[in-house]
Amino acid sequence: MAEVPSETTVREKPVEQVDAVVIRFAGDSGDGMQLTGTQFTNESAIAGNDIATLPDYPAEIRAPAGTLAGVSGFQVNFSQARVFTPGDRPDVLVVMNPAAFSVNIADLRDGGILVADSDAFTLSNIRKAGMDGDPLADASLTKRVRVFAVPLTRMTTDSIKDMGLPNKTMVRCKNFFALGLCSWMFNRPIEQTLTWIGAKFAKSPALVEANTRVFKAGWNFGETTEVFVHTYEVKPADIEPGTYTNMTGNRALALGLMAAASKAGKSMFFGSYPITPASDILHELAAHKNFDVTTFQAEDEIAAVCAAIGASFGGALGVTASSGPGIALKGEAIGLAVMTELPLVIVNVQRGGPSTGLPTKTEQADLMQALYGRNGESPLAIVAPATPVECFDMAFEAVHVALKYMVPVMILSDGYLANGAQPWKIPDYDELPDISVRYWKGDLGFHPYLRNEDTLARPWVIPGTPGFEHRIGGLEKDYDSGDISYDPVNHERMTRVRAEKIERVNEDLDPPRVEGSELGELLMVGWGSTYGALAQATEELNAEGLATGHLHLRWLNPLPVEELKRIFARYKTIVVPELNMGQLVRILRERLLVDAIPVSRVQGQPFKVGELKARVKAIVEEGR
Amino acid sequence: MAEVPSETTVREKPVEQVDAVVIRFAGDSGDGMQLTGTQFTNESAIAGNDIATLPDYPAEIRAPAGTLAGVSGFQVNFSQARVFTPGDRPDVLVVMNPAAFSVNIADLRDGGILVADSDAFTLSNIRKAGMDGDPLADASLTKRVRVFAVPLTRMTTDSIKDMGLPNKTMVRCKNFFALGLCSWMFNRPIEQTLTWIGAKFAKSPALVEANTRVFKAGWNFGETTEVFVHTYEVKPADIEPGTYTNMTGNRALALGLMAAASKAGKSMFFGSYPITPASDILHELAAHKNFDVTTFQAEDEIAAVCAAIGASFGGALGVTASSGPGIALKGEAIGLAVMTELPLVIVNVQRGGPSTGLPTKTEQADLMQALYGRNGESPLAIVAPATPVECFDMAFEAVHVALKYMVPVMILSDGYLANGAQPWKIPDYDELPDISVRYWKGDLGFHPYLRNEDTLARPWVIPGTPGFEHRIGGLEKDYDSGDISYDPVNHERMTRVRAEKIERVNEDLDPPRVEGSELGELLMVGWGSTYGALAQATEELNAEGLATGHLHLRWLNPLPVEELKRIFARYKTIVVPELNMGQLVRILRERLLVDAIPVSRVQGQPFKVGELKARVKAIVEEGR
Amino acid sequence: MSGEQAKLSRKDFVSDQDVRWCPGCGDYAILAQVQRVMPELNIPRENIVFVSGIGCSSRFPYYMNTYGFHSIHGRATAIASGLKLSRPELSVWVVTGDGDGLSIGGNHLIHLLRRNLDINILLFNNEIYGLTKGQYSPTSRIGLITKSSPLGVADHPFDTVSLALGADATFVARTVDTETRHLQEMLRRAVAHKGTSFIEILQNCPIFNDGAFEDVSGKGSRIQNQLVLEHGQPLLFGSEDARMGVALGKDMSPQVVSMDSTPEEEVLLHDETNEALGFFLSRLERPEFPVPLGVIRAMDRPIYEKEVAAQAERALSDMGQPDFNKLFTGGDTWTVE
Amino acid sequence: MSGEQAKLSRKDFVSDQDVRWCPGCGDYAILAQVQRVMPELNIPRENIVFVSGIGCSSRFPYYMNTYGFHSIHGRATAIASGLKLSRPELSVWVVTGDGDGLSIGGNHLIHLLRRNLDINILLFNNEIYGLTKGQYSPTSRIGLITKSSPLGVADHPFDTVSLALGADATFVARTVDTETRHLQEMLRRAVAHKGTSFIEILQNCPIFNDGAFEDVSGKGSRIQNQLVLEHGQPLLFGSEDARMGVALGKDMSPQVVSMDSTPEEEVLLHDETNEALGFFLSRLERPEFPVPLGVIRAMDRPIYEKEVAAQAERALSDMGQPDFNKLFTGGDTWTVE
Ligand SMILES: Cc1ncc(C[n+]2csc(CCOP(=O)(O)OP(=O)(O)O)c2C)c(N)n1
Ligand SMILES: Cc1ncc(C[n+]2csc(CCOP(=O)(O)OP(=O)(O)O)c2C)c(N)n1
Ligand code: SF4
Ligand code: SF4
Ligand SMILES: [Mg+2]
Ligand SMILES: [Mg+2]
Repeated sequence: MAEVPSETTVREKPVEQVDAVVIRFAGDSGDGMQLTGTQFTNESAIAGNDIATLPDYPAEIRAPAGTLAGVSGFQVNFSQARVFTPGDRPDVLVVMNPAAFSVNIADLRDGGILVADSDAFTLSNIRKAGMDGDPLADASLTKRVRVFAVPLTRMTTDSIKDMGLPNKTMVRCKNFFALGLCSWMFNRPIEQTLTWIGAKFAKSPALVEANTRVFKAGWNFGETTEVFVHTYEVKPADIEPGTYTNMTGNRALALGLMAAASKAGKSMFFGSYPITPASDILHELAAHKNFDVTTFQAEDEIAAVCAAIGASFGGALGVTASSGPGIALKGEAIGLAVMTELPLVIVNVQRGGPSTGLPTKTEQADLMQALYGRNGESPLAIVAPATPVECFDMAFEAVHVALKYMVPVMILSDGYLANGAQPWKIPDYDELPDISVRYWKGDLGFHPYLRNEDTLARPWVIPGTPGFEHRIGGLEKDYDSGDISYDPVNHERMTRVRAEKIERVNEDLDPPRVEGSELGELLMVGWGSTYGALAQATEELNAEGLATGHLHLRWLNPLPVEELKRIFARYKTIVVPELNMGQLVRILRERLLVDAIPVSRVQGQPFKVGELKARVKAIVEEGR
Repeated sequence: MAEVPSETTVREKPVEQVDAVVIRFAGDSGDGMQLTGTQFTNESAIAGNDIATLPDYPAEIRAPAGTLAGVSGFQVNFSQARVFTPGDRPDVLVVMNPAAFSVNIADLRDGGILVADSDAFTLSNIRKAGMDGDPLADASLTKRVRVFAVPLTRMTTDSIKDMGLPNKTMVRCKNFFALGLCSWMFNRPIEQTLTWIGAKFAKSPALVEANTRVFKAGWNFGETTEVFVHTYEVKPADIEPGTYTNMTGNRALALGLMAAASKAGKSMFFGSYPITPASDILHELAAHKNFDVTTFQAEDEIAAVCAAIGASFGGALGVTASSGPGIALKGEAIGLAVMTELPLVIVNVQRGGPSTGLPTKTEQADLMQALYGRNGESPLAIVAPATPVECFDMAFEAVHVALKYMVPVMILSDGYLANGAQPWKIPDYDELPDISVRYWKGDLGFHPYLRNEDTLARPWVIPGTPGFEHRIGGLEKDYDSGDISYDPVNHERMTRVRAEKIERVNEDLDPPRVEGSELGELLMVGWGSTYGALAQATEELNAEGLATGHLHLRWLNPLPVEELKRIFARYKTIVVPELNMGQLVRILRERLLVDAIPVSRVQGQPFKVGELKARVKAIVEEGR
Repeated sequence: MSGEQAKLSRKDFVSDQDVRWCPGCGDYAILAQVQRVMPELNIPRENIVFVSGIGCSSRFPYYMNTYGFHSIHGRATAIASGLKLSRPELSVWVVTGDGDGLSIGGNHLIHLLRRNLDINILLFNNEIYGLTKGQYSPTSRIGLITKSSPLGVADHPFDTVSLALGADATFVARTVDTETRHLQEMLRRAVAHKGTSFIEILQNCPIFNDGAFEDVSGKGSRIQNQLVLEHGQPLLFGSEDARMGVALGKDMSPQVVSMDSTPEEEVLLHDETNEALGFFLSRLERPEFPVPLGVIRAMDRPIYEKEVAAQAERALSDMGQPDFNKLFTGGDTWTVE
Repeated sequence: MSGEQAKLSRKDFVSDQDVRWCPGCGDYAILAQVQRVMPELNIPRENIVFVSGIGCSSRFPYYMNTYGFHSIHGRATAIASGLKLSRPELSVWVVTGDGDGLSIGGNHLIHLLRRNLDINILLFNNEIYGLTKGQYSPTSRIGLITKSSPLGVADHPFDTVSLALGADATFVARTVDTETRHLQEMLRRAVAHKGTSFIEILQNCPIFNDGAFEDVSGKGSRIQNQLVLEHGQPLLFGSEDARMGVALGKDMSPQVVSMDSTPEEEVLLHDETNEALGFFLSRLERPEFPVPLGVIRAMDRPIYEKEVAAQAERALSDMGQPDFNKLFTGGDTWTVE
C-alpha cells in the first residue's frame, strides 16, 4: 500500500500554475457526487481560493441507476482572482459512468481533462446511456480533450479488500478515490478532509478506515503512477480577511431571518409547506428551536401563510416560504396582510414554471407574480438577493422593512441561489444592527389604523395589551376611525396610503450602485441570482474595451426611479438580462420610458458568461 | 277613489319636453327600491328611450332598518339621445326615509326635484340617519332644490285600507305609490307594469289588487293634486330597430357562454363557488340545465377551476367564474391549464380590493392579476366587455378563442357591468357564427403536444378516443414527443410557443377602432366598464372644441401593438382613465414607450363624466 | 386601561359597533350567550381573541369588545392556529359558518381538530350561505331549493359531528341557537376542555333557510326531537308521558325503545370518552331518530402548542441558549488573514 | 386503433415510459396489481382515465397506457370530479398520496367522498412526503424524526379510514402494497362499487420511511397484526394456533378475546353496511389491536353524477329542448321599429 501523503510529502511531479480551474464531478445519483463536490470545495476554500459552485441534480424521484435521468453533477470554480460564477464550461470533468459522460461531455472545454471510471464503462452501462461503442475510445473525443480512463472501481475495492466489507459497501467508497485523485491533482490541502471523514462516519469505524484508505489511494494513484504527468496549483486569492464558512442561499436565508428576528426582539414564527427548492429553509429553521423560532408545517401553503399572519397579529414575526406554485396559492392571504397592514415576510425560492414546470431548475419568472399576483391594488415590498451569502443580508433587511413599515415583504430567491454555495465571511452577531421598533406610545385616541407620520405604519398593538382591544380585517377601513368603511373617497385615500407606505421604504435603502464603468456604451441592469454572470461579463467586456456598467438591483419594489433615471442617462444602451421572458425590463420601460432591451434566457439554468456577452455585444452593435 | 288612468286618459296638466332625465330611487333595503327602479326602467325602454341604469345596494348583510348602512338605491338615465352612463347627478331623487335622504341628497343637482315620503321623517328616523331637525324644512335645501314632501305611507295605506290587510303588508306597497307617481310625472306607458304586477303576485290575488291600487293611487295623486304642476316627456330615442330586452351584464355573460358552447357543439361545464358580484352567473346557468349546461358548486374556488379543467380534459367547455379574491386562489390551477394547453374560460367579475375590500363595489384593479397572477411565464388571453350587453358578445368571443387556440381566456367584467342593465337588441341565435373547431385529423405520429401550424393549438383528443391514449400534466413537455422533458433548450422553445399562441389570437380580432375624433389633441384609451363615461366625455369634449378620440380596448392580451402605435401617433396627449391606480396605462407605456398618462379613480364607483372631463382637460392644458 | 381584573359584566363584552344581522337572525342569540358567559371565565378581556372568516356569522368579532380578526373566507382556523401557537396564553376563539368552516375551510378545520390546539371553535350551521344571499352549503339537505340549486340540492350533506369525529377531534358538541341555557353550558364546557373544542350550533337563517331546524327548536317538536346527552346518563328523550330511549342492537344498530316497556338498563349510557359511541350517535338520522345535543365526545390528548413548546424547551436544554456566533461558525470554517 | 374490444392483457396497460421510482419502492407492486386487474374489467382502455396530483405516487398515470392527467398538488380529486361529471361513462381513477390527498388535498377528498361520484381513489399511504425528500405527512406517527421534524413529529396523525368514514364515504377499504392478492381483490371491489371507492394502500417508502408498516406486512408479524375483514364473517385474526377475535364490550369498547376460551358467537360479525361498526373498527389502535384490512364500509347511496344527469333530464322534460331564441326573448321585451 502506498505511503501516507501529508502536507510535508515531497511532491515528485512538477507543479503547473494556473489562474482558475472549473471542475465538474458527475455520476449517478447514488454515487455521492454532491458530497465529493462539496468536500472538494471546502478544500479549495481552505486553500484560500475564491470559489463558486453549482450543484445540479435530477428531478425529484430517484431514476434507475445508470440512466441519463439519474445523473447528478456538482461544479466548482476556484480561482486566485475574484470568482463570480461556477464557470460556463469545465476544464476538468470527472465522470463515474457512461450516463454521466453522455450528459456532460459536450460541456467540457476543448483541451480539457476527462477523468472516467473505466470500470463503469461496461457494454450494458454504455447502452443504458444510449450509446453504442465505448465512447472513451472514440478518436473524435481523444482528439478534442485529454482522456484519463482510470479503473476507479477496481482500485477502490483493491485498496480495502482486506477489510472484509461487502462488495456493495466497498464500491460505494469510490467517490473518495475520485476526491483523493483530484485533491492530488490540484494540490488541495487534505488534513481537513481526513478529519471530516472521521467525523462523518464516526458511527462506523470500519467506514472511516475504508474511506480514508480509498481517499489516500486516490491521492497516491496520482502521485505514483505514470498516468498523470503533473499537478496544478491555483494560488490563494486576495480575499478580505476574516473567518469564512461555506454557505448556501437557503441556509443563509434561514440564518438571516433568525438573526433579524432576534435583533428586532421578536419571536419568529415560520409557517411553511414543503416544496422544492424551498424546503431546506424549513429544515434549517426546524433544527434551531432553541432560538425562539417556531416552525409550523402546515397542511398547505394557504394555511402556512395564514398561520404566519395569525402569528404576526399576535406580535411575532410571521414568515412563510415556498416556491412559485405555492406562492400562487398564497396570493389571496397576502392580500389580507396588505389590507390589515401586518408585518409578514414571504420567501419565494423561484423555480422553472409555469405550473409544476421544472421543479429542480432555476428561473426568475415570478417577479411579476410578486408585484401583481393578488386581487386589487395590493402593493408590497420586494427584495432579491444577488448571491447565496447575500440571502443573509437581504433577509435581514426584509425583516427590518416589514416591521418598520408594517408591510408584507417578498424575498425573491431562486433554485440557483438556494443550493449554490459561496464562502461567507462570518459576521459578528453583536455588530449587526438593532432593528427593534416601537409602534405605539400614546394611549389617547388610539385606533388600529392610526399612522406614524414618517413611515405611515399603523400601530402594532397586540392581543394581551389591556385597554386597546380592537378588531382588524380584510374589509376597507376608515382612515380616521379604523372602522369598516364603504366611503368612496376614503377607499381611494387608503389605497394611496398603502402605496405610499411602500414608496417610503426607499428612504431606508442604499442608493443603487453601478459596478464597472460609471458611464459609457452599455449598462446591464440585473436582479437576483444573475449577479455573478453579469459581474463577470462586465469585467470581461470592459477588458475588451466596451465601456460597460452593471447595476444590480436588490430592492425591486419600491424602485428609486429618479436615481435610476440619472444613471440610465449616462449610457447609450440599456440591456436587462433576466432568466425569464423579460420582467424587470417591463417595469423599467414603464416607469422610466426608456428603451431598455431584454436579454432573456428561459432554460432552467443560469446565464453562461460567454453567451451573455455575445448577445449583449450584438445588441450594442445593432444599436438595439 | 281616483279614476283609473289609461293610455287614453287625457292628461290635464301641461307636458314639458326634456331631452334626458336622471332619476334615482332610494330607500331602505327592505323598501323595494331595486324593484321600483327596474320597473321604471322597463317603462322607459318601452317608451322608446335609450337608457342606462346603476343599482347600488349596501354591503352583504341586511343592516337594521332606517340606518345609513341599509340604504339601497337605483338610478336610471333615460334619454331621447344615445345614453352612455346612468348619469353623474340625478335630476330627480325619490327618498323613502331620512337615511336615504342623508346618503343621497348631495348628489341631487341644483334645481333638481326631491320627492320624499314625509311620513317616514319621524324624529326617531331622522336621528337614526344621524341628523337633528327635519331636513326637509331646511331653508338651504329648499333654496337649492324643489322639495315635494308627500305623505306617501299614509296615502298608500289609505288607498287599500278597505282590503283588511295587515298594516305591515300595506306599508310594504308604498314603493308602488312612488312608481305610480313617477310614471305619471314622466308620462311613462303603464300597461306593461299593470300586467307585470299581475304576474309577479299571481300567487296572491290580494297583493295584485293592493299593489295595483297603490300604483294607480300614486299616478292619480300626481294627476289630481295641486302638488305637481306639470309632467315631463322624453321623446323616444333614435334606436336601431329590433326587439329589445333589458339585460344585465351577468345575465348577458351567462347567455353568451351558453350560446357559444352550443355554437361550438360542446357541452358546457361551469364550476364555481359563490362570491359577490359573480354569483348570479351561477344562478343563471343553474336555471338552464336543459341547455346541456352542467353547473357544479364546488367546495372552493380551487376545486371549481380544477373541476372545469377536468371537464375540459374530458372534452367539454370548462368555465369558471369568481371575483378577485377567488381568482387569486385559482392562480396555480390556471397555470396548469396554460401548461396543459386546455381550453378554459375564467370570468372575473371584479370588485373593490385588495383582500375582501369592498365586495359590493366596482373596480378595475385585477388586470395585472389577470396578466401575471401565476408563477412562471404563464400567458393567457384576456378580454373585457365594455357594456353589460357586450358581455354577451365578449363571452362568445372568449369561448371561440379558448377552443381555437387551446388556451385559457380570462373575461374581466366588474360589479358595475354585472348588475347594470341595458337594452339588449336580441340577436337571432341562428345567425350567430358557427365556432366549432376540428383539431386532429391524421392518426399517424400523434402526440399530445403536436401543433396546428396556424394557431399552434395542440390537438384536443379526448378520453374515449381509441388508440390515442396519452398523458398530460403540469411538468414541462418535449416539443417533439410530448414526454416530460427537462431539456434546457426545449423549455425555452415551449415557453416561446405558449407566448406565441396568445400573440396569434390577434389574427382573429377586430382591429381597434377609434370613436370621436380620428386625430387631434387627445386620445382617451379605456377598457371595460368605463366605456360609457369615456364615450360621453368624448362626445362632450369634442362638442366643446377639444378634438378627442376614444379608443376602447376589448382584448387586453394580446394587444395589437403596431396598430396602437399608428393610432397613438395621431394625438398629442394620451390619457388612460381607469378605475384603479393605473394598470392598462403601465402596459401601454411599457409596450409602446409612449408617455400615456393615467387618470385614476379608486372609489368603488364608476367615473363621473364631469369629473373625468375636468381632470382630462387639466392634463391637456398642462401638457401632461 | 390597566391589566388588573375588575369583575366584568356582559356589557363589557359589547363593542361599539352596530350589530348588522337581519332581524330575527339566530346569530343574535348566540352573540348574547357568548357575551353572557364571557365574564364568568375570569379571563382578562385583552387576552381574548375572536378570529373569523367571511360570512354573516364571521361578522361576530366586530361585536365583541375583545381583540378580533375578521379574516378571509375559510381561513380563520389557520390564522387562529398561528396565533395560538405563538401566543399560547391567549384565549382564542374561532367563529365560522357551515360554508366558511366546512366548504372552503374544511381542510384547515380537520387539520386543526387533529392537531388539537387549545382553541374553541363555534360553527354556526344554518345550512345555507347567508352572506352571499342564499346558495346551498355542504350541510344543506338533499332537495333544498336555493339560488344555486333551482332544481334542488343533489349533494349529500356532511354530518358536521361525524366529520369532526372522523378527524379525531377531542371535543365535539352540538347545540341550538334558541336553547340559551344549553348553549351557555356548551360554551362553558368548551372553555373547560383542554384541546380543540368544536361546537356545532344549529342556527336559523330566517331570510334564506327559515325553519331548517324547526324540528329541534320548534315549540311543538323540540321535546321529541332532542336527545340531550349527559355523561354517564342513559340516552333518553321525549316528553314525560312518552319517554323514549336509544338502545344498541346486537349488530350495533341503533334502536328507539319506549321506556314504558323497556328497563332502563337496556338503554345505552352516554360516555363522552367512547369514540365508537360518539360516532354511533352522530349517525342517528332524523326523522327516525332524535338529534343528539350536548357533548358528544370529550377526551384528553396532548395539546399541540404545549408539545411544540416542550420541544423548544428540550432544544434549549439540549442545545443551549441561543448563541448566534456559535451557530454561524458551527460548520467548517477557515480563516483568511 | 379501433374501439372493438380485443381481449387485453396486463402488457396492454404498460405505457412506454420508464418507471422512475426508487428501487424497492412499494409503488411498483401497486402498479403491477393495477395493471393486472385492469384487463379483467373489460373496460376499453380508451375509456379509462387516471388522474393524479403531485408526489411519487402521483407519477402513476405516466406508467399506465390509458388516458392520464398528472395535475397539481392535491387537486386530482377536484379534477376527476369535473371529468366524471361531464363524462359519466368513463372509468375514472384517482391516484394520490398521504400528502397529496390528506394534507393539501384533504378538502377536495372529503367533499368528493360525501358527493359520492363513481370514482375510484387509491391513496398510497407511506406516512411521509416522498417526492420532496422526506418531510412528515398528516399520517406520520408521533415522534417520527424527519427532515422537517428533527425533534420528532408533534402532530397527531389522521386515521385515514376514520376520516373517510366521517366524511360519509360509501366505500372504504384498506390494503397493503405487499399483499398482492388482497390488493387485487380490493381493486375489484372498488370497481364493483357504485359510488366513490376509497382504498387506503399502506405503502412502504424504503428511502424515507422504511418499515413503517413492518408490523402489518412483515413476515413474522403480519399474521398477528392483520385483521382481515369479510362481510358477514366473525372478526378473527392471528395464527391457526393462537386464534384471536374482536368482541364488543358492553360500553361499546373493543375487546380482544382468545378463541381458545371464547365461543365464536361472542365475536363481532363484520358488516360492511354498518356505519357505527366501521368506525369502531377504524379506531382499533396498534399495538393493542390488529389493523383492519379489507372493506370497512360499503353501502349504497345515490351517485352524484347520476343525480345531476337526472336533473338535466328533468329540466329537458319540464322546460323542453334548448331554444335559445325563446330564452333570449323570455323576459320583458319591446320592439323598436
Ligand atoms: C375567497 C372567497 N370566496 C368566496 C367568498 C364569498 N363568500 C363570502 S361568505 C360565503 C359563504 C358564507 O356562508 P357561511 O360560512 O355558511 O356563513 P353564513 O353567512 O351562512 O353565516 C361566501 C361564499 C369570499 N368572500 N371569498
Ligand atoms: C402547490 C405545491 N405545493 C407543494 C409541492 C411540493 N410537493 C410535491 S409532492 C409533495 C408531497 C408528496 O407527498 P405524498 O403525497 O405523500 O406523495 P409521495 O411522494 O409520498 O408518494 C409536496 C409537498 C408542490 N408540488 N406543489
Ligand atoms: S342572511 Fe341569514 S344568517 Fe345572514 S344575517 Fe340574515 S338571517 Fe342571519
Ligand atoms: S422516495 Fe419513497 S415513495 Fe418515493 S419513489 Fe422513492 S421509495 Fe418510493
Ligand atoms: Mg351558513
Ligand atoms: Mg406519501
